[in-house]
Amino acid sequence: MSAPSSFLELRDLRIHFPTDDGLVKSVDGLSFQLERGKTLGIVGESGSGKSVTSLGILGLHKGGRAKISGEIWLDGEELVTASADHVRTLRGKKMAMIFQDPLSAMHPFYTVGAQIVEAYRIHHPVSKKVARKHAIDMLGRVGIPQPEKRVDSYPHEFSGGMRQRAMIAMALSCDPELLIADEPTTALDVTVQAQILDLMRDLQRDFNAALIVITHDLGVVAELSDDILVMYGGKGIEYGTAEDIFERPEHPYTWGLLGSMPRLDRERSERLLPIKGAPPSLINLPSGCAFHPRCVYADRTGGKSSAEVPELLESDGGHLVRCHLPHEVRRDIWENEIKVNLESS
Amino acid sequence: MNKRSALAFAAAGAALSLGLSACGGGGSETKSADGSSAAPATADAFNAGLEAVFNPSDKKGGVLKMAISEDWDSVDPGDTYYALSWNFVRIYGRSLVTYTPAPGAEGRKLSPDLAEKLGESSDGGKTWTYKLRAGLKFEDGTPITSKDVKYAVLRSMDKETLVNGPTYFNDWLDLPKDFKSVYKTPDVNTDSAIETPDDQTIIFHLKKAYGGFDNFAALPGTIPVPKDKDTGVKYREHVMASGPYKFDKVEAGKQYTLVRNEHWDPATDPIRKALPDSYEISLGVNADDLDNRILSGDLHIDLAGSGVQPAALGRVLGDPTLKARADNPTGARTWYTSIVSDVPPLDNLECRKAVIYGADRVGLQNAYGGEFAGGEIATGLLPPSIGGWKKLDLYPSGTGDVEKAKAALAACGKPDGFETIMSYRADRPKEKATAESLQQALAKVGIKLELKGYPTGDYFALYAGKPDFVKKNGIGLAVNGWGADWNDGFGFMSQIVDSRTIRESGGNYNISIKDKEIDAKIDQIFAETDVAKRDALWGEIDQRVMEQAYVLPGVWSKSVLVRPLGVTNVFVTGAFDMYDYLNLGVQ
Amino acid sequence: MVTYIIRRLIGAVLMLVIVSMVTFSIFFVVPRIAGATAEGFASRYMGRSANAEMIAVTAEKLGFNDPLPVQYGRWISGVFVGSEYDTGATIEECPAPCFGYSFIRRQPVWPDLVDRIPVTLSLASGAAVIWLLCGVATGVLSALRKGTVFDRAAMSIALAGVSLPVFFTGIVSLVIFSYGLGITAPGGSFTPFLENPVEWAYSLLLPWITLAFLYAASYARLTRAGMLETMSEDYIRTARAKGMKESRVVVRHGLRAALTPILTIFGLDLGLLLGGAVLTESTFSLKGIGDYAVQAIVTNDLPKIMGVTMVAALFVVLASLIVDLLYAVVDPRVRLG
Amino acid sequence: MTAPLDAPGKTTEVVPEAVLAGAGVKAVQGRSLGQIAWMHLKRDKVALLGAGVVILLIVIAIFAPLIVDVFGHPPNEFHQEMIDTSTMTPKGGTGISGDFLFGVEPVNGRDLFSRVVYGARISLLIAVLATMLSVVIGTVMGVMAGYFGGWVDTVISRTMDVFLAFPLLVFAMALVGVLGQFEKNLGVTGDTLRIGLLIFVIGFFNWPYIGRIIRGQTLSLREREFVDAARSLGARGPYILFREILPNLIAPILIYATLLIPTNVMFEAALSFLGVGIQAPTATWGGMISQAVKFYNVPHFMFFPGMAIFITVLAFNLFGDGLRDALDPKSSR
Repeated sequence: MSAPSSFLELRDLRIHFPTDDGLVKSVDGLSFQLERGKTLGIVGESGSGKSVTSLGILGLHKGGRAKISGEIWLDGEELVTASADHVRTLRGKKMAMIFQDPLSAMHPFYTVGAQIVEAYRIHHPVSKKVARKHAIDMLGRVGIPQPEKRVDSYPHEFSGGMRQRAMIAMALSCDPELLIADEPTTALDVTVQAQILDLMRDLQRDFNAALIVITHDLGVVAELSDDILVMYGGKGIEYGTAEDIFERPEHPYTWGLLGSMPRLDRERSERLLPIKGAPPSLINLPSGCAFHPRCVYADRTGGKSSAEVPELLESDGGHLVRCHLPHEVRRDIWENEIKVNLESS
Repeated sequence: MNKRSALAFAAAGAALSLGLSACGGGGSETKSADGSSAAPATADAFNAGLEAVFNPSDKKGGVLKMAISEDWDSVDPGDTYYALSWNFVRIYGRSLVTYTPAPGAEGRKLSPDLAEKLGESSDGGKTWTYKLRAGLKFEDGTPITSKDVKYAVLRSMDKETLVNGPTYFNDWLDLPKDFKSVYKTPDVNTDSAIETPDDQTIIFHLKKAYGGFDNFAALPGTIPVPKDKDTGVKYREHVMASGPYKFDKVEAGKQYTLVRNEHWDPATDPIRKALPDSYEISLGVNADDLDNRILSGDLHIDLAGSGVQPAALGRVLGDPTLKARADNPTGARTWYTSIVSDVPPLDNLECRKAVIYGADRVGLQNAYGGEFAGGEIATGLLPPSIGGWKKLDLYPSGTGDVEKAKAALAACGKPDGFETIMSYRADRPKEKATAESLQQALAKVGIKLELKGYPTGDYFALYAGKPDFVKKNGIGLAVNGWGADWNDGFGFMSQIVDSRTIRESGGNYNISIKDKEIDAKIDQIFAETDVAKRDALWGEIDQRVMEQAYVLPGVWSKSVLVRPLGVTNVFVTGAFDMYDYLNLGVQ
Repeated sequence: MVTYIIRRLIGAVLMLVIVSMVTFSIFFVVPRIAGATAEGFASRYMGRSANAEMIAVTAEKLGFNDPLPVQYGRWISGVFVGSEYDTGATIEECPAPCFGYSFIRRQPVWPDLVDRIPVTLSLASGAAVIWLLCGVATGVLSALRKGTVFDRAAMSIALAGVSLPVFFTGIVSLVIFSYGLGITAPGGSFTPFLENPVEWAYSLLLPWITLAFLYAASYARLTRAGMLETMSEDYIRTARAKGMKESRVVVRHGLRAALTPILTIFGLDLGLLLGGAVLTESTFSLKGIGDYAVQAIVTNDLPKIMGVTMVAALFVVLASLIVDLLYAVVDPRVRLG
Repeated sequence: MTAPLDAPGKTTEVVPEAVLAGAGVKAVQGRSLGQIAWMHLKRDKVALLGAGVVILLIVIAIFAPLIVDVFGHPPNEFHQEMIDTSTMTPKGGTGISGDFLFGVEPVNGRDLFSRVVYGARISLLIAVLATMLSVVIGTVMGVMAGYFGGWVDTVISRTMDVFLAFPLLVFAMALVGVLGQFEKNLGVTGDTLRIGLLIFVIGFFNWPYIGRIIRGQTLSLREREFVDAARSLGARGPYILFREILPNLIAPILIYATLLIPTNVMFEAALSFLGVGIQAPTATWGGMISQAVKFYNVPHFMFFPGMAIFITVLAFNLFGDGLRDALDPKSSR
C-alpha cells in the first residue's frame, strides 16, 4: 500500500461489529479523499454508518469489539494498522471532533474552562495558567461573550448555542488539521444553527483545516461542503461535488433526501418525495442493492436490484453513483420527474 | 417468686443423694463451722463437688474471675430476687443469719452472721430477737447498728421503689396501718414491727406466729443499709459493704469489681475465709464463649450457676476428662405446667388427669435438657430436697398412657378430646420445647393445643400470671417453674399453692391451684410449731395437688456445672444448688 | 448554595419531628387502639409483688392516664430540657437529651446509648472501610473487564454475597474461625479503640468481614452497573476524542461520575448501620445500639425502644443530610435545585 | 437486602430511564413486553436456571405435605428415639439417613428435611404477599406523586423519606411485638395472625422503595412524546394514566417486584431469627437457625435452613437480574 497524495484518504474501509444477533456491517467498503481547507459532507439517515465512520477515523473503535479493515491515510500516515497509543496522540491534536448534543458530550462535573484546559494540556506541556489563558481566548474566538467569566461556568449553565460554541472551542484548542463535526447543529434551533454554521465556516478558513461534516440534513452540507458523500446501509452510494449532488443527483435515495430537504419556503414537516419504509437493519441487509426495497424505480432495473450489489461507478467527472439504473435513465428521471416537482412547489 | 437465675434455668437443688438424705436426714454430717468438709476431694471426678469440698485451701490472694451472659435484677440487697444474687451478695453483704458454707444438705443449715446466734423466738413464735456481734463496721468504718438492719428491712418493703425483692416481710411484719414506706412516711413509728432497743438488739414482731423466721432473717433484705447512704433505687450504684469485699468499679450491665473491705474484721466473722484479693465480674459475656473459657480455664465461675449451654453440654458429657470436672446437682426447683382449673373443660378433674396421663414425661425431660442438664422426671410439685417430700406414684411417668388418657377424657365427657391454649415464655427455648412436646403428646389423645409464647419479662405480670387475661384468652396450660426461696415446705410452696396469694392485678406464680382444702392445710401449718408435723402437712398438700391434677410436673431440675481450674474450696451448696461463692479461693 | 443548605436543614428537622410522632403513636397509640390500658403499661414497670392499687399509683405517676398529646409533649420536652423521675428516695435527674427513662432498669436511656455507640460505630466504620475498598474496586475492575473470567467470577461471588443472610454467615464464620480454629476473637468481645487499637481490630475482625462481605457484594454490583452506565456516556467519548490516556479517562471522567450515586447510597447505609447493625450485633453478641434495641424489645421496655428508634432515625436523617450536601459539592447541577 | 438488615439500602442497580427505554421499545416497535422479555431471557441461561429454581421452590411450597409424605415425616413429629438423652444431640451426630434426609433436630428429633420443606411455605407466602402489598401501595403512591406532581408529590415524597428514615428491622420487631399481644382484640390468632402481621409489617414498610422508582418513571413518562401526543389528541387524564402510563410501568414494576421478593425472604428470616416471627412449632428457616445457634456443635442443624435461604434468595436474584436485563436494553448482560 502506498501513501496517497491527498491529506486524508479512506480506502475500502470496513468496520464490522460482531453481536449476539450477527455481524453488524456499520461501514462496508468506504473510500474517499479530502484535502486541507476542503469540506466533505457525509449525508445519510441514522444507521447509515456515517458516525461510525468518523469515530473510526479518530481510531475510537480500536481495542473495542469492532473488526476494522481497509486503510485510513492521514497526512501520509496509515491509521488502521497504527498502534492505538500512537493514534491517541494524534487525536485531539491532529484530528478533533465536534459532537452533537454538547450537553451530554461535556462532562457535567467540570467547568467548560477546565475541559478545554484539559484538552489543551494533553498535547501541550504548559502550566494550568497558560492553558487557562488559551482556553479563554479560544472561547473568545468562538464568540462567547466575557469568556474570562464564562470559562468558569459549568456546561449546564450555558445555553445550547453557547455550549456548542464551547464544544467547538474545545475541539479547536489544539488547532487540529482535520476537524470532524458530527451533526453539529441538530440539537439547536434554526437561528442558532445558522450562527454555528457561519462560525464553523469562518474558523475552518482561519485554521485551514480539513472539515468533515456529518449530518442527515442536506441543508447543512449545502451551506458548508465542497464535496458530498451520501451513505446508505454502510456504503457510499453517491459521491460528488456539492454542485453534482444538488444539481445533477443521480441516486434515487439522494432524490429522496433532496425531496425531504427543508426549505425556507416550505413547511419543515412537509415532504414532496417521501422515502417510503424504514432504514434497513445492518445485520441482514437486503440482497442486491440495499436500497431496492424502498426504491420507487427498482422495477426499471429488470430485477438486477435485488439480484446483485451495484458498483460505485463514475457517471461523469468524479461524480460516483452506486445504482443499477443506466446513467441515461437516471438523468431522465431527475430532469423530467423529480426536478420539476421540486421547483414547481 | 422463684429465685430466677439469669435467662437460662436456675440450678437450684442439692446433690442426687439428697433425694434420700431428705428422708434419711442429711448427707455427709462431719463438718466444722467454717464448712470445710471432713472428706476433702482433690481428685477430679464426676460430682466430686457435690458432697465434699473440692480442692480445699486457705491460701489467700489472687483474682477470682466471674462472668454472666446476662444482667440480673440488682446488686442492691433490698432489691434482688435471683438465686445467683442471693449467693453472690454474701461476698459484700452480711445478713442477720446466712447459709452455712458447706457442701450438700449441710449448706442449707443456717449459721448466725451479723447476729451472735440464731433468732430467739418468744410469744409463741410471733416475736423474734437477734443480738448483733460487736465490732461490725461498714466499708466506711462507721459501725453497723441494729438501726441499719431495721432500716434495710423497712426500705426493702417499698415495692414501688425496690420492685424486685421478696415480700415476706411485707406479708408478715406487724406494721402500723399508716406506714407506707421509709421514703413516703419516714416519721411513722414502726416499733410495732421492728424494735431496736439498743444498737446491738433487733426485735421482729409478726402478725402471726412462724417458726421458721430465721429463714426470713437470712434474706438479703436484712443486710444493713445506712439510712444516710440510701439513694433509693440508685443505691445499687454504690452498695455499702458490710462483708469482706466492697465494690470498686460498678458499671451496670458491663462489669463489677470488688476489692477487700479493710473495715471487715475476720474476728467478727467465723464463716468467711475471704481468700481472693479481688473479684472481677463481667456481664453480658456471650454464653457459649463463657462456657468455653471456663473449660479452658481462663474464667472461673459462671455466676448464673445454671449449667452449661447445649453446645458445651455435648462436649463435657462426651469427653471423660471434661466430665470428670463436672458436677450435676439436683435443685430445689420444679419445672412444671400449670393446669388452669377454672378454664373449661379443665375445670373438670378428669380432663386435667387426661392431660397428665397423655403427657410424654420423657419427652418433657428431654425438652428441659435431658437426664443431666434437665432433671429427673418429677412425680410431684415438691422437690425431693425439701422436708416433707415423699415419693408420689399417682401417674405413670413413661412416654404417655393413651388408654388411661382416653378413659379420663371419656369420664370428663370429652371422649373426642378438646382444644385449649398453652402459654410459655417465648425467649426460653426449653419452655418452648416443653410446649411443643406436650402439644405432640396430647395430640395423640385428641387434645389439641395452640401454643402461645409471651415475653419473659411480662409473662406473669401481664399474661399467664394475670387471672383475667388467662380466663379471657382461655389459657388452659401454662408452662411454669418454681425454686425454693429456702429449702423448707414454706419456702417452696407458700407462693404457688395458696389461692389467697393470688392477686387480680397479675404477677402471680400460682396460676392453677385454687383449693379450699389446701388453703386450710396451710393455715394449719402456720399454727403448727412442730417442724416434723409441718413438713408432713406440706407433703399432704403436694399429694392433694397431684390428686386434683392442678399441675403437670416436668422435672426436678438438674444442671451440669463445670468446676473451675485453679480454684479452691469448690462445692455445691444445698442452699442454692450452685457453687457456693462465699469461700472460693484462687490457687 | 446557602439557601439549598438551609432548605435541607429545615427538611431534616421536620423529618425528625414526624419520625418522633410516628414512633410515639406506634408504641402508645397503636397499643391503646389494640386494647392496652394505662395499668397495662404501668404494670410493666412494677415488680411481681405489685398490687392493683400500686399499679394504679404508678400509672398515675408515669402519666399514662394523661391525654396522648400531653404524653408526647412530655417525651419530646425531655429530649430538650431533660426531665425528672421519682426513684423513691431521691428524684432522678434525666438531663437533656433525655431520650426516655427505663423504669425497668431504672436508668436514663441516653447514657446507655452513648456508651453503646462506640461499639456500633467501630463495627460500622471498620466494615464500611473494607466494603467500600473491596466493593468499589471489584465493581470498577469488573466493569472495565466486562465479560472476562474475572468479571464473571467476581459477579458470581457478589451475587452469592447479597444472597446470604448475615446472621448465617456470621454464625458459620464464628463457629469455624473462633470456636473451631480459634484464630479470631470469640463472639461478644470488644476492646475500645483507645484502650488498645490492636485488640480492637482483632476483636472486631470477624464481624467486620462478615458485615463487609454482604455490603461489598452489593457495592460491587452497584459500582459495576454505574460504571458501565457512565463509560457509555457521550462525555467519555469526548474525553477519548481529546486523545486522553484511557486510565485518565476512567479515573477522572468515569469514576467520578459513577461514584457519585454510590456516595449517596453509602451515606444512607452508614446512617442506617450506625442506628444499629441489629443482626450482626446480635449474631456476634456485640453490645451495640442494635443489640440494645433487641434487648429493649425482648424486655418490652418502651422508653428504651423509643429512644433507640429515635436515635437510629436521627442517624439516618443526619446521614442523608450530609450526603445531600456532599452531593451538591460533587455534582454542580444539584446546587441550583 | 433491606436497609436495616445490616444490608445495603434498597438501592436499585437499574437506571429507571434504562428500564423506561425497555418499555419505550414497546411503544416504538409495537412488540409486546412479553415477547421482548422472552427473546432476551431465553438467551440468558443463568436467569432461566434461576427461574427454574424459583418455580421448583413454589412447587415445593405448595406440595409440601405431599413431598413430606413421601420423603419425610410430619414436620412437628418428635423422634426422641433419635436423640442421645445425655447430650440432647442426634445419635451419631446428625441422624442423616435415607429415612431422615437432612438428619434430625437436637432435643426432639424432628425431621429437619420436613421442617425445611415446610419452611419454604412460610418464607415464600410471606415474601410474595408482602411484596404484592408493597407493589400496590408503592405503585399507587408513586404514580400519584409522579403524575399529579405539585403538593401531592411533595406530601408523598416526604412520607417516603420518613419511612426510609426508620430503622426498619427494629421497628418491625417492635410492631409485631406490640400488636401480637392484643390478638383477642385483633380477632385472629396463631399462625394466621403472625403471618398476617409479618406480611403487613414487611409489606407496609417496604413500599417507599418501589414508590420512589415508580414516581421517577411516571415523571419521565409524563414528558414522553407518546404521552404528549395523546394529550395533544385531547386525551383525558384517566385515559393517559391507564392507557399510556400504567402499561409502560409494567416493566419496572415486574423487575422490582422480582427483586423485592428475595429481600423480603431475608427480612422474614431475620425477624424469625430474632424471635418475632411465626410461633412454635411452625417451622421457619430463620427460626431454625436461631435455634441452631445454641447447638453449633451439630452444624447440620444450621446448615440446611441456611442453605434453603441462600438458594431461594439467590434464585430470585438471578431471575430478577435476568428479567431486568431482558426488559432493559441498556443494562449490561
